[in-house]
Amino acid sequence: MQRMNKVQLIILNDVGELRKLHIACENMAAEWLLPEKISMNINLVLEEIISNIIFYSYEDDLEHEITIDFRKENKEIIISITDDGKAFDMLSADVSADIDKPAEERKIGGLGIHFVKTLMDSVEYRREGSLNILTLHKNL
Amino acid sequence: MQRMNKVQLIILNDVGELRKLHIACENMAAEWLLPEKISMNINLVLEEIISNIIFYSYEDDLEHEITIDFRKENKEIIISITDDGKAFDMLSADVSADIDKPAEERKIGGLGIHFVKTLMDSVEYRREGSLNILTLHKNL
Amino acid sequence: MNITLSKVGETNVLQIEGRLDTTNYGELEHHLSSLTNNDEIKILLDLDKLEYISSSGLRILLMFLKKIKAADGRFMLCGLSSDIREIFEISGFINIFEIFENQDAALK
Amino acid sequence: MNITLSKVGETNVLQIEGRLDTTNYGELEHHLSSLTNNDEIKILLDLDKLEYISSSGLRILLMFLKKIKAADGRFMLCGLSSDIREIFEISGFINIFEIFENQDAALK
Ligand SMILES: Nc1ncnc2c1ncn2[C@@H]1O[C@H](COP(=O)(O)OP(=O)(O)O)[C@@H](O)[C@H]1O
Ligand SMILES: Nc1ncnc2c1ncn2[C@@H]1O[C@H](COP(=O)(O)OP(=O)(O)O)[C@@H](O)[C@H]1O
Repeated sequence: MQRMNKVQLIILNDVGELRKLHIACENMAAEWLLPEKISMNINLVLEEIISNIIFYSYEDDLEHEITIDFRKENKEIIISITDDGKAFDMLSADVSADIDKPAEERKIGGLGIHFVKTLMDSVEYRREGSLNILTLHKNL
Repeated sequence: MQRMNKVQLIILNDVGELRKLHIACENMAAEWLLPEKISMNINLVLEEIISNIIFYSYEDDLEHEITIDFRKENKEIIISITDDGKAFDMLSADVSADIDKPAEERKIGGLGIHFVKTLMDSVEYRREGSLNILTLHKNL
Repeated sequence: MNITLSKVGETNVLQIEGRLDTTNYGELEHHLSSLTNNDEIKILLDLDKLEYISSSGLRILLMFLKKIKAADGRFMLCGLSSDIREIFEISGFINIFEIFENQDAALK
Repeated sequence: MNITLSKVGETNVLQIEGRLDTTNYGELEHHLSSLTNNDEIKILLDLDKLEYISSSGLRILLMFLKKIKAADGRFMLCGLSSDIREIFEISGFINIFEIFENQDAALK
């Protein structure tokens, strides 16, 4: 049997759409026989990236499409996320997660990008015209 | 032309379903030529009631239906909300909204039920078997 | 809902457009959180384009009013339409927030 | 997600089942708000049946940890699976919460 090694998912800029992500990650894990932990980490990282795009990147109140392309290679999963929101490069953004501070001093927030950087094996960003393209690699 | 004077809407126990409520209230306002403020108040009160049912009333993780029946009489709108969650009578519940306290002392929450009682002209509750039935009247 | 951020002098202005309800109040919570990690922060919420607010939206406002006051900051509101103002009256919020007619009045 | 409330002695126990994410963290926020309006509150969150948590869930935990600590209460967690524990480690939450093996260990 020939397995699909590419899958595309389109998400609209609405928090409720994140449910699709969960289902897509479960289907991908079943199709590509991924360990549960890898699919959970991919789900988590994508939830952080997509919810940030929905929350922070649009300057109008219109419907926008966020495209997620999943690809399975020999020893890695490659995922790219494309959106038409304002330019944002998490790799050079000045954000931190205060992970070593006591509760009283810890700020709320900043964990999303920290999870992306920690749980993926590599992350690349590029801006192409009016699009943000973020590419994630996760080793198998 | 004969106008419909009854409408039923079914909502599942998921926050995303509240969007249907907004659309249903807009359609109802157009169909029954309601003043904008009345339809906004009905939308608000229903959002409070339904979100409470979704948040607080189910003791399992299964799908449940919440039924909303809208009826237009000569001089009022009558709305009944039926759910199969645990018994809850907002009219006798011991909840308050602290609306006269300064910010530092005000507790978070308690406004939902306060809105229902303030914005509707009358509210009735009954338990029938395993169902909660809440009936709202709003004068036109 | 759409939130637009800008900075006028020392004040962070958030313009909120559309509906603020149980389906989307997390978006406002995220924006306010990322602004209120510092003391003495000044925030102005312009509600001129707000069409609808429910108790889920109001609870975020109260939560951050408490937080900002405790950190010696200011949390101001402006641009309330008469329908929105009525909701603020019923909830008693009219008495606990600094409320201005419009951005100019708040910022001067 | 499903949240089950119970009271053991003076401690409010919340059992969380399923996924805690950006689509539903408001539900936990509502429950915790209605419990934490009083000082010296004791809360135990049993995460034994939690399958997934994202930063939206974690932000609610941190928000309430700060609030409860400031009001001289206790906010305890128990029942973390190894996958959930790893998320708590990466986020540094493992060091700021009181974490127990299970309800018995937390409540004794
Ligand atoms: N797609 C994006 N567009 C614009 N700004 C973003 C985007 N993603 C993240 N940010 C900014 O980066 C900050 C940190 O993001 P994150 O680590 O997910 O934490 P949080 O959302 O809890 O603040 C956000 O507060 C926001 O200011
Ligand atoms: N359908 C319901 N079933 C069980 N408990 C409910 C229900 N609706 C409301 N409650 C209880 O009443 C309280 C007050 O509700 P509300 O006025 O909407 O404020 P909030 O949800 O912000 O606490 C809730 O905290 C909850 O404990």
